[in-house]
Formats: sequence, structure tokens, C-alpha cells
Amino acid sequence: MTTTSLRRGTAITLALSPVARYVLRRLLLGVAMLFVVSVVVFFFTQALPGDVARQVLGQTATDDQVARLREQLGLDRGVVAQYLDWIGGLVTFDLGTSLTSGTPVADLVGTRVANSATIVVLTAVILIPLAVALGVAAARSPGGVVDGVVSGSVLLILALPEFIIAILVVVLLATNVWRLFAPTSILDPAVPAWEQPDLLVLPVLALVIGSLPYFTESIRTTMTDELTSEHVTWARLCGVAERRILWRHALPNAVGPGLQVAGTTLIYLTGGIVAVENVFAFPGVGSALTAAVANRDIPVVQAIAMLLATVALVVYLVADVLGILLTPRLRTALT
Amino acid sequence: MSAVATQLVRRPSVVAGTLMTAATLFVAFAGPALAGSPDEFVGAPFQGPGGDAPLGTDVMGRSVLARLLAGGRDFLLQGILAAALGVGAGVLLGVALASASRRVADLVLSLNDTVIVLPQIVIALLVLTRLGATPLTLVLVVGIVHVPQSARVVRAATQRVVTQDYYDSARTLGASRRRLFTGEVLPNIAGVVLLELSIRLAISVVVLASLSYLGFGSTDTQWGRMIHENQGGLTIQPWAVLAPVICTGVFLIGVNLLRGGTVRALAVR
Amino acid sequence: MSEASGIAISGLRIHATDDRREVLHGVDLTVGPGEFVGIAGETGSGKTTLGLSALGFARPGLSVTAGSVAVGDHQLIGAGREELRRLRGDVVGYVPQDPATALNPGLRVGAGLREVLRAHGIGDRDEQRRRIAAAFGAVGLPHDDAFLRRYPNQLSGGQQQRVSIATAFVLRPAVVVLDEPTTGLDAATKAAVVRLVHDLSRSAGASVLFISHDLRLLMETADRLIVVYRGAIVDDGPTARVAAEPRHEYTRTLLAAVPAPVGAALARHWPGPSPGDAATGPVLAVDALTARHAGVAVTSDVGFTVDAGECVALVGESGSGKTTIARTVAGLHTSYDGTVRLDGEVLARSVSRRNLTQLRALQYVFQNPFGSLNPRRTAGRSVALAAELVLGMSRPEAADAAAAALERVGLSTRHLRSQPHALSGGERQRVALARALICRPRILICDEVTSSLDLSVQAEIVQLLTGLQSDGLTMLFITHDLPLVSTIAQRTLVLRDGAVVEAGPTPDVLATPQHEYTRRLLTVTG
Amino acid sequence: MRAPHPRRARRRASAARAALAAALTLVLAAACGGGSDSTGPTGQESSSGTAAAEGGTLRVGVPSLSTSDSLDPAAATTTGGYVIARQLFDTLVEYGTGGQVAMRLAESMEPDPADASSWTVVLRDAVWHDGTPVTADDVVATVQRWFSEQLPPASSLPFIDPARVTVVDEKTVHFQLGYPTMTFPDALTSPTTAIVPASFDPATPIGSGPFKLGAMEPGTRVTFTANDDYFVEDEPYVDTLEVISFPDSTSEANALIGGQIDVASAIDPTLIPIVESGGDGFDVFEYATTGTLTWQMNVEQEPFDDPRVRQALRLAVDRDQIVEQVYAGHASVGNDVFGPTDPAYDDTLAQREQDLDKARALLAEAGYPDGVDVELTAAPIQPTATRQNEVLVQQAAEAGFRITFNEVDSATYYGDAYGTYPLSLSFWGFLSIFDQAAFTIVDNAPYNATHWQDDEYNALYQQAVRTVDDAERTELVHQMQAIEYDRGAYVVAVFLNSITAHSTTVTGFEAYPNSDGPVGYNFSSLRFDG
Repeated sequence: MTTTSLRRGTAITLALSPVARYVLRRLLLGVAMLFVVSVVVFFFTQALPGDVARQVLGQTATDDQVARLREQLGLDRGVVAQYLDWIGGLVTFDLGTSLTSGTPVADLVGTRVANSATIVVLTAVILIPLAVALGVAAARSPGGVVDGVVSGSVLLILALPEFIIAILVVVLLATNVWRLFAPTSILDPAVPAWEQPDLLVLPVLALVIGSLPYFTESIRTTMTDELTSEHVTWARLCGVAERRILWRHALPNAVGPGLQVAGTTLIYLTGGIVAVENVFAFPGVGSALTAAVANRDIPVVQAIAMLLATVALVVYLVADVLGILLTPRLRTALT
Repeated sequence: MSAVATQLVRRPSVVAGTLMTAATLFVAFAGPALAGSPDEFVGAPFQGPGGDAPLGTDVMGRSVLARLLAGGRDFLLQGILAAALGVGAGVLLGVALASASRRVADLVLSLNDTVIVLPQIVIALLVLTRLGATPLTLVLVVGIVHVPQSARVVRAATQRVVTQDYYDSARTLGASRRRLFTGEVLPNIAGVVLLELSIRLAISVVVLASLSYLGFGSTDTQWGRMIHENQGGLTIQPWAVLAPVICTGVFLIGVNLLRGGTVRALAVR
Repeated sequence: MSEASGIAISGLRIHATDDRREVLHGVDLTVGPGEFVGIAGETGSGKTTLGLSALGFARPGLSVTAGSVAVGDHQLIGAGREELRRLRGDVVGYVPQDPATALNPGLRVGAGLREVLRAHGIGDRDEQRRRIAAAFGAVGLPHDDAFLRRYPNQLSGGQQQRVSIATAFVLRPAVVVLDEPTTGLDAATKAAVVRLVHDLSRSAGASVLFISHDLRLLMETADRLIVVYRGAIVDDGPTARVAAEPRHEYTRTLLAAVPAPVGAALARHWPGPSPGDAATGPVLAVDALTARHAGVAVTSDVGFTVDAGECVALVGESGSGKTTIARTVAGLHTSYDGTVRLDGEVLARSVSRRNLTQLRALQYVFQNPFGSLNPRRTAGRSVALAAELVLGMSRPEAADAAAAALERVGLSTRHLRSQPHALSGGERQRVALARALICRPRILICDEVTSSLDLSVQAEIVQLLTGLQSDGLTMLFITHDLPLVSTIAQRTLVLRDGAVVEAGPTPDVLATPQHEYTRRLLTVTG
Repeated sequence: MRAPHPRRARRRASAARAALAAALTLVLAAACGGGSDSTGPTGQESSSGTAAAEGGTLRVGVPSLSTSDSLDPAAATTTGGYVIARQLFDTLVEYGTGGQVAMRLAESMEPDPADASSWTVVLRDAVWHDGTPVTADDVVATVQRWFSEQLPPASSLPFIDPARVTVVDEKTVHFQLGYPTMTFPDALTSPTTAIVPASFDPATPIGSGPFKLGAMEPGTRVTFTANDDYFVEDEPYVDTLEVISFPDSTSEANALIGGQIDVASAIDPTLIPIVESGGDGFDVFEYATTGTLTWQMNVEQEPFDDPRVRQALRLAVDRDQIVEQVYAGHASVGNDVFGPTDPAYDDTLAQREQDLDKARALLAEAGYPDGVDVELTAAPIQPTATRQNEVLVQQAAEAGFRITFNEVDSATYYGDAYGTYPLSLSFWGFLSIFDQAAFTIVDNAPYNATHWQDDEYNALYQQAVRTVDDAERTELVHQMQAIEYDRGAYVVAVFLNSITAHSTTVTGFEAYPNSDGPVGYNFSSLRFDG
């Protein structure tokens, strides 16, 4: 009997390709990590001072009313029971109910998530090719004009917090100098965010500017390493043309590390978006988060925290897996 | 050593970086002594430069210059301490990880990765809401954010050292763990740690300013707070916001220049 | 390509761009068609710079300031960018030193070769396939689709080098420059590669510039030998003539280093091994050693003893497990079955569990002198620290002892305060030796201590060691260089794939090898 | 009086916007894999200021809507909840533009002429949004709902006995009170006391107010459509009202200047120059209110258990300086008593000025010759709150109060520790003196964080609320205020101005001085001009 199960086990492992096995292992690890994150997030939210019941009922509420609402919301139960309830819901993709509005968290946060995702994706779509182009151009001629401009602006922008960039962008392009674009992103909730592009211009611009230097700098470094590598030198000595070296010999090798940086940048964007959303009154995850913390709407805070953690996990996983698939040395090492 | 120093002095970016960093540090640390009272009202809110306020007045009609001079030290100090705390803890953890058994290291590493995945902005907001935004809590919150990343960097650097023959050589000479750490590991990861420190310093300052903007800043007179409280008046009295932004920016550019220059000087070697 | 044309270099001067230092001082060199020229010289002599100039190329940081390089009618210095590109690979081929880094990790080996063909206008797929098959066939590589679809990291070192040679020869260039193409290869592969290059150049009629620091190798293969020293050609002539009547002092040093003669005892005044307990048995006894890396056995059931005053050599190619044995003895490798005894006493596995007497008794000198010294410590401090740690000396005492120790390995007090990066490889290895010897060890473990050094420096170190040995220092000497052991070891063990295949007194092993493997080792190197 | 300049700027802006929108759409389409054929910009443009006098979409910015904004007026506790209540529903009475109680859904509200122990309310002809008439039954049902569901008005209307609220006829309701009070109308001006239909369902809120509910995105935006059957003639003027949330008044001002909203309902006083810098197209509508950020001294703890210490702090405050530095002049000084627009307000009390010598002397007298340490706990409940606290710390220091300012967020502030702070700051926007007293001063007042109780004051209050005669009642109120002035526990330093910035195309702004929000949240009188 043991042999059969053993054999079946082997058969299953053999049936999966090495990459699939790697992904599976990472996914399992990810689930474990999310579990740890859930514990941490839950207990941090429990530690918040103040009381959502009082927050909802206002100051006029009597202690009786507060107690009744707490009971109604299930806040009077033990912490462990509340946690198990919550995690049980999470497993079935039930994010719970907002304490302040009484609506399901998923409904409340859904549009916000879509809005934030829209600007993050738009930013990435603009940022990645732009950073690659700038980074490659800078690496091609070290000390040249592009290199100088890139390193100069990298320095300058790295020294400015995003919200400052956002404010400057508003002053410059929306209110005081030129009134080209909408200064705030008051999206019409009835219409998907991507159908209101005029309201997305400035936040996306601010995010692109803010995250450009780090990404460009990384691409530049990777590409410089590649272009000064032994194999590129040898390709030159074999008469391969410069253009061909750039696109066929150097760039593909820079994709793996570049993906890692892209992943990090994306995570950074989802975190850094909070301050930028604030500047533009943008109805996104960031502003929902600050509002939920302020209102002690704990299920919303928890849902957003878990969402951000999941996004981070998935992004890192995708970056790693793509990195492995696109880097022959790593891919063949798995086999 | 001196060869590196020569390399450093020869680089204009390093010289410029040193000057910029030193100038802001001077403003920040000598400022409180030079400043007039940062709390005194010298005019109406958001007045342009002139009179008692060479850089104009802030949202409450206080001198922007006086507050600029008074508000740098604690702000930069918080950033420096947060970076030092984060990188310091990262060094201890990273070195421990590099010398721990594989099993332990794998476990701690995945915990470390879990912390990297944790949405730090959420945790920061929760902690600051719970404990209040004091200089101490800010340093802790911002510092802890650095730990996992720093630990990774330091671990990699330490692993490079402990696989070197000179490390084994010291072991064959019976050097104690402490001696191995202080004699072999630390001096050889010092470069990496310093670079990490400068990166973390820049991030700390930016994060502190951002938290301050979101209303999670210390209530003391600080550059971060100046940006926060005068942000609304940017278009009518830009100096109230730009002065601290420029000072912070010059400091960060200085640090970044120094870092870049040092990296290149070390690479030449 | 064109008619066999050879290469003519004249008045070539190359400068460093940053400090205007001259690296090549007006070199003249003409190589006829089909000629096989060996270029010898130590690290930093300029031999690689000279070789690359044949492709009209200077490494970043260097620039050609005068002179000309011509292959047939083609001028390579001053050629336009596009013209130069067309000449490289087509008229002059190049085989880089380390194929592991020179082959693009992201290109399948077939694609890599196709890139070169494509760069020179051979775009037709069938034509490409035919050429690749021919090129790979010529270097003895398979050329089926499965092989062509492999990535460089899936090839062995020898295969990688064959791929790079195939690439260099695929367009049948008039001149091929090979830059230390055999470094890092084991003896058998090395021999095969040299033979291959020889055959290829013969069949293609290409002139070959074969750069190497291995004079012995060049003497066996090259028609003509050129010695580069400090940026100039100091000797140039038919190999036999150069070997017989060297014209430059440096050539003589090089030649003297080749057979590694038994040097005169150097340091008579060594304190000698510390007085151990007057044990009658062997000082070191290794018994039934099966060492593992990540669970995989790398040695099987190895046993040997070393008596006081004796030098025992462990010889084998890379991967034979000899370094693992040395590290096991030193307590740096802890995953093994079997025992290691010092004076009959079983040693703890980990160095950190051994007592001070045991630590002191066993001293280890590492292969790579660039990694064995803490770069943040002066040479003097590195040596003194050992005395402080192992002998419990005070700091000033240790400093004095270190000065003396450095002097005894042939370094001056000026080196005391030197940072490792300011020292040459040979100097570093001397510091490492001084660090080991200051402890007055019972046994010195030398792990390939000469393999990363230039030939002339190797000789000096060997000379130093034989001196110590004849003073009665007990040694475990690890090397892949079988002839070397004749000058130093009383007994020799030959290792293959982690097992001892032959053991006995060195003269016997060298003169009448019993095992086929030993014979092969001797033929490929000797 | 509109300059052509901003118009031109706007047209240029829209061209650029359109170009950019197209570009973005392209990028987006590429990102989504192509298939999308969305048409890019939507109706944003159509609603801008070219509307006629009647109709159009009015976009109003408000500070922070919240996810806890209630559609049930009785459960409203937030700014957003009040805004919604004012649009969808009507209270029986309201504070009018002159600061007097005015009729709203009630046609008349009369006390029992003897002692105000009962009140009779006659309803005007009004209909619910579904077309059915508003009747006395609805009023009774509304009141009974408050008490049966324990909604907040139940605790703020202790004098109402739900069992004795009776229907007289279809339009008349009789309130027999638990005890007589003249505060009856005042108490029924609060938006939480809005009248709802007997069949009220908060999920589909039907009211009698000027607007019907359109779409609601909690915490972001609420859209209303005009109630064409509204009983006030011509109102509402606009077809659609959009109430849009902003996290701070900077972005609100930016949105106004950028043409994204027509009215920025609450602007930080120091930002008025920003609106002015926006050009001729913008104006500010400003008026004084009863709203105040007042410090509360806890009399149950040292040192404010001693009235001399309380007076000392009141004397330490330089009110003019607060008005100038914190409010850039856009506020008026307070005199430690509430309700400046109330007809009964005592303006004969001497204006309290900063007197540091006297303050120090009082402190010394109270046993603090070397000064005293105090912790001030406050939340940024208003944009100016933090600044006002910082100024207090500074001013009080000169009188010997060493104040540590502990800033917490508002949920923490109103949490379990509320009422235990030695010194704290609250915002009161109460409508009348009685209202204020009932909530924050007298015995059993629910918000009294000072815990100050004064028997004489309480007795005067009880007498005053029962006094029907205006002059007599005013005299009693003056006595109450004199007690507050002499030994009370609030530092009422300033009264805030309501500052509303708006496009000059919008008119119809009216001041509601004793209101809880800018223009009383009465957006139905606003209209596009021209």
C-alpha cells in the first residue's frame, strides 16, 4: 500500500514540469505568508484605540446604545473568535461588512480598487517602456547627453517625495501656471475610471515622474553591466553590429533583473499611491485606507491590507517566474 | 584606504555631494542656535518675503526662515536615526542569517519575505494611530520598515565574506565568533552597509515627509511639518513650502551624490 | 576568406587613457600565413593587449596612439567603425580566455554561432546550418538540433571552449588570436584543445597568435615563441632557438621556472616544527574518509598517513576531491564519515571545536592568494594576528614576530604596512605562508598554492617550500601538477573521482606509474 | 462682470485635455489588448458653467464625506449625513437667514400661551417625493420612530413624550411635553429631526426635501435630482446637484479653480488668497457663525477644579491674535459665552482681553506661583484646530501654563478617554444658546466634557426654558451667561466664519449664521446666473 501511494506521489511530481513545481511551491509558501500577514494585520487593527460603535453613533450615543451596536457588530466576542470568523470569511472570499456603512466591504472597496489599479497599470504601461528606453540610451553612451540628463534628473527626483511632485504638477499644469488638466481626480463613480482619462492625467504623471528615476537607474546599471560584459565584447570582436548587440545580445539578458525591478517598482507604487491620491482627492485604495483607519472601519482596513499583501505576493511571484522563464541559466537550472 | 580617499577627492560629484550634505547638516544643526524664535508671530499668514521675515511668513504668520533654521535638526536626526536603526538591525539579522544553519536561515528568510510583503503603509498608519506620531514612534516605524530589505543586502554581503578564504583562515587560527564578526565580516561589509545606510537615509527622509503630509508627523517644529502645514499656501507663499523642500532636497541630492561617487571610487579599486 | 595573408603589426603604441601611462612601447611583429606563434609573458605584461590589437581593439581605458596593424590589405588601426566590424570575425578571429563568461548566457549555442554568420552576411538558413555543422564537427562537437539548442551553462568547460573556438574559426579568418584559451581546463582537455587549434590552423591556413603564461605548453605547440615583458617584445624566434638561447634575462627566468628544479634550501634558520609529543606514529592519519557535499559523496574511503618531516602529495584533476580532503583535515569541511587523527588523537570535525594546540599544529595555505588575505588588514597585521590568536602573543610581540616572519619568506619590512591589493600574487602567497609558518605548525597543508601564480613566481614559491621541507617541515601538498611533486614530495597519492588510484614513493609513482590514469596524467602534462 | 480671460483659458484647456484623453485612451486600449472602443471623455464638459438661469448641474465640494454617512436623517452623525438630510428632507422649522427660527415644513408652531407645556404644529401643503401628501400621521410616526428605535433625537429631546404626540387633523399635530420648554422649536431645527414618511425605509430614502436621491458612492460623492414638486417656489433652481468630497480645502480650492466644481463650500481662511488668485471668475461668500472651537477645562481634575485657574487661562488667551494669525482675520473674537447671533445673547458683557499679570496673579492665588503643567488633548477636527492649539500653548506659556499638546486622531479623541482629558478642544456648531446649554452645560448635558455643574445656572436654565415672554426670558439668559462668564469652564475664544468660494456664475448664496454648515447646506437656493 505504501508503495502504491509512493508511486502515485512520484507520478504526480513527475507529471508537473519543474517550473510548475516551482510555482506550486511558491504558491504554497505564499499562502503560508498570507496567513502570517493576516495574523499580524488582524492584531495590529485590534490594537487601534477608539471605538467604531461610538464613531458610528456619534457623541450623543449612550453607553447602552454603544454596547448594543457592539454586540450587533460582533465586537463583544473574544479576539480569537473574531479572528477565526474573519479568516474563515477570507478563505471563502468574503471580506466582511463595513462597520460604518453596513455594506459589504467588497462593494465598498471594489470601485476604489479598480480606480487605483487603473492608475497603477497606466503608470506601469507608460513607465516601463520609458524607463527602459532612457536606461538603455544612458547605458549606450556613458557620460553622454542622455546619461547626464538621466543621472541629473534621477538625483533631483529621488530627492523629492511624490506628494511634492504631485503638488508641483498641480500648480504647474492645473491651477496657477497653466490650466491644462483637471487639478483633482473627482471620478464619476458611475463611469469606469478609464473612461475619464482627463482626470487620470495628473496622478499618472506624478506617479510616473516619481517612480521613473529608480527604475531608469536600475535599467541603466543592468544594461551597463551587460554592455561591458565579456560576451558583448566578444560579440563585438566577432563583428556583430552594435544595434544587434544591443537588442539581441544585451537586452534579453537584462530582462530578468529588469522584471525584478519592475516588480519592486509596482509594489512601491501601490504603497506610495496613498499620499498622491490625497493630493488629487483621488477616490482610490489609498484614500479609502486613510479614511477607514480614521473611522476605525476595521474590516475595510483589513481587506485593503490583505489586498496589498496579495498583490505584492503575486507581483513578486510573477516577476520571479517570468524572470526564471526568461533567463535560460535559471530555467535550465530548475530542470 | 588612502587610495580610496584620493579617488574620492578627485571626483567632483563627491566634492559637490560633501558640500551639499555638510551645508544642510550645518543649517540643520547650527540652525536652532542661530534662529530667532520659530513661534513668534511676525506678520499676517502667508506674506511674501520682506521685513522681519526674509523668507516670508507661514500659515500662522511666523517667520519661515526662523522655522527653517529651527526645524532641520530634529527632522534630519529622525531620518538618520531611523536609517541607523533599520540598517543596524538589518546588519545583526543579516549576519546572523548568513551564519545560521540552512534550515533556520530558510525559515527566517521566509519570515523576512513575509515582512517585505506586509503592506508597510498600513502597518505604519495603524502603529502611528495607536501610539501617536512622536519622534520616537516615527523613528521606530520608519526604521523597522528598512530591516527586512537591509537584512537581505547584508546577508548577501556577509555570505560573500564567509565564503572567502581569509574568513576560513581566521577560523583555522581559532578566532572566536565575536572576533570573526568584528575582524573579518564587519570591515568587509562596511562598504555595503554604508551604501545601504545612505539609501535608507534618503528613503527615511522621504517617508517622514510623506507621513507628515498625511498628518502623521511630529507636532514639533520640523521641516516635514512645515511642508504639511503650509502646503495649502504653496501658490500664494511658495517659500513656506519650498524652503524646507529645497533643504531636504539638497541634503538628499548631497547624500545621493556622495553615494554614487563612493560606489564608483570603490569600483575603480 | 582571402588568400593567406598573415598579420603585420608595426610601431604599435598603446596608452592608458586616464594617466597616459604607456602600456605597449612601439611593438613590431610580423606573422606569416599559417604560422603558429606563442606569446608568453606574465600577468600585466601586455600580451593580451598586444593580442587584441590584432583585431584593432583596445580594452576600455586603453587607446592606440601610434602604429599600424595590417592583415593582408586591411588596415585595422584607423579603420572605420563599419569596416572594422566587417573585418572582425571574418579576417581576424578571436578566442577569449574564459568561455564561461564570453558565451552569451541567453543565446543557445547554435544561435550564438548563427549570430556571427549573420553579422557577416550569411543569412540563408540552410547555409548557416551547413556552416555550423562543419564548424562544430571540426572541433569535435555534436551538431544535432538537441545540442544546438543547448545554452552555454549546459555545456562542460571543454565543450564551451570548443564552441568558442568553432566560432572563431567558422569564417576561416586569416588570423586567429587565442587569449589563454586553456586556463581553467584540466590537463587532458587542455591538451585536446591545443591539438585542436593546431589542426584547425593547419587545415585553414590561418596564422595563430596563441597567448599563454604556460611556457611549457607553448614550447610544445608553437613554431615561434614571443616573450612579452613590460609592454615590449623581449624575445622572438623559433621556439627551439628561444628555448636554447634565450636573449633576455626574463626569458631565462621563465625557462628556469619551467621544469621547476629542486631549488637550493632557502631559509635555513626556520624555527622548525614545534616540539610535539614524541609520538612514534604518524603525525597525521586520515582513515576511511568519505566526504560529502550536499549529501553527495565526493571522496570514497580515502586513507593515508603523513609522518613527521615528510611531505605527502595529493594529486588529481579538478573535481577529484583533493581540496575537500585538505579542508576536512583542516576542519573546514565537516560533512564526512571516517576519522582524521593528529598524533593518534581523533580531531573534532569543526575547526571551532578544536583546541589551540591542534589549531596551531595544522596550518592551511589557500589556493588563491587574492582571497586568503583580509583586504581590510595590512600584511603585517594579518600575520601578527595569527601569532596573537594561536600563540597568545601580545600585540607588540606579535608585530615583531610578524616582521621577522615576513623577512623569512623573502619580503621586506616595507610590506608590513601594505594592503593586500597593493601586493602581487606572489607576494600575497608569501604573506599567507608567513601567516601559517609564524604559528610553527606541525603540518602545513598547501592547497594548490602555486596554481594561480605566474610561472616564474610559481618557481619561487616552490623553491621556498622545498627549502622549508628540507628543514624538516611536515607537509600535505595538494596539486594538480604531477611533475611538480617530484621536487617536493616524498610520497604521492593519485586521486581520481574521490578515490585513491595509486599511492607510493614519489619517484616510483612518477617513474613507473601502475595505473592507467596516472600514466595519462603524466603524458598530457609531461 | 465676467472677464473673457478665464473663458479663453478654459477652452484652451479643454482642447489640450481632449488631445491627452485621446492619447491616454490609446495607451489604455493597447494595455487592455486593443478591443476597447470606449469613447474617451464623458459628460464632464457638458455640465460646466454655460447653463441657463434655471437648470444645470451644480457641483458642490464639501470637506470629507464618509462611509458612515447615513441616509436616515435621525441617525446622521457626520457632515455628509447632515448634507444628505438637508437635501432629501425637511425639518419642521429651521434657523433662517436672520438667525431667527423660521418655518419650514411647519406652517406654524405655537406654544401653549401659558407655560409652553404643549405645542401645536400645523403643516404646510407638501408632498413626499412619491407624490403622496405630507400628513400629521407622518410627523407622529417620525417622532415615535425616534423613541422606539432609540435614535439620537430621542436623547436630545428629553421633553418630548412620544405617547402624547397626537394627530389633531390631517395637517395638525399636538405635542404634550414632559415638561414645559421654549426650546421646543430650537430643538427641532436640527437636521436629525427631519420629518420622514410613516413608511420610511432608510434604504430608499423618500423625503419632502428639495432634492431626490440620485446615486450615492459612500465617502466620495452623492448625486441628487431636483424635486419638481418642492413647496418653495422656484426651488431648487438646478436640475442636478452633485456633492463631492475632498480630503482638504486645498484640493477643494484647486478643483474650483480648475473648473471641476462650482462651489467649494468650506475653505480654510488662509486659503482665500488662493481663490482670489484664481482670477475674476471666482468669489468668496463669507459670514460670521455661531460655530466655535472651544477649549474645555475639566473641573474634576487639577488644576481646573479651581475657578481661579480657569479664569487665569481665559485671561491668558489673546483672542485678537488668534483671529489674526490662525484665521487671517476671517473670524470674530469670543467672550467665553456661546450664541452671539441669538437674540438673547448678552453683548453688554465686557470683552475679555489678554491680561497676563492678572492671570499669573490668579494662578499664584490658586497655589501655582511657579506655573502649572497641563496636558492638552485634541484632534484635528477642523482645519484650524491644530493651529489654534499651538497658539494657545504659546500664549498660555506666558501666563505660567506649561501646556503639553497631545494631538490624537478624532476616533481616539472621541473614544473611551473622552471626558477625562484635563484640557481639550471641541467644535460646537449649535444653533442657539439653549441648544448649546442643553448639550454642553446643564445637568445631564450629553457632551459636557468640562463636567462643570452650577446649581444656580441650572436653575436659571430651567426657569428660562419655561418662560414664554421674550423679554423676561432674555433677562434670565443674561444671568446665565454672566455665570458662565465668571466661573464657567469653556474658553470661547473665537467664532468662525463660514467661507464658501464659488464660481461667479453661481448666485443665490444666503447666510445661515446659526447653522451647522456652510450656507446651512441649503443648496436649493443656488442657481446659475446668466
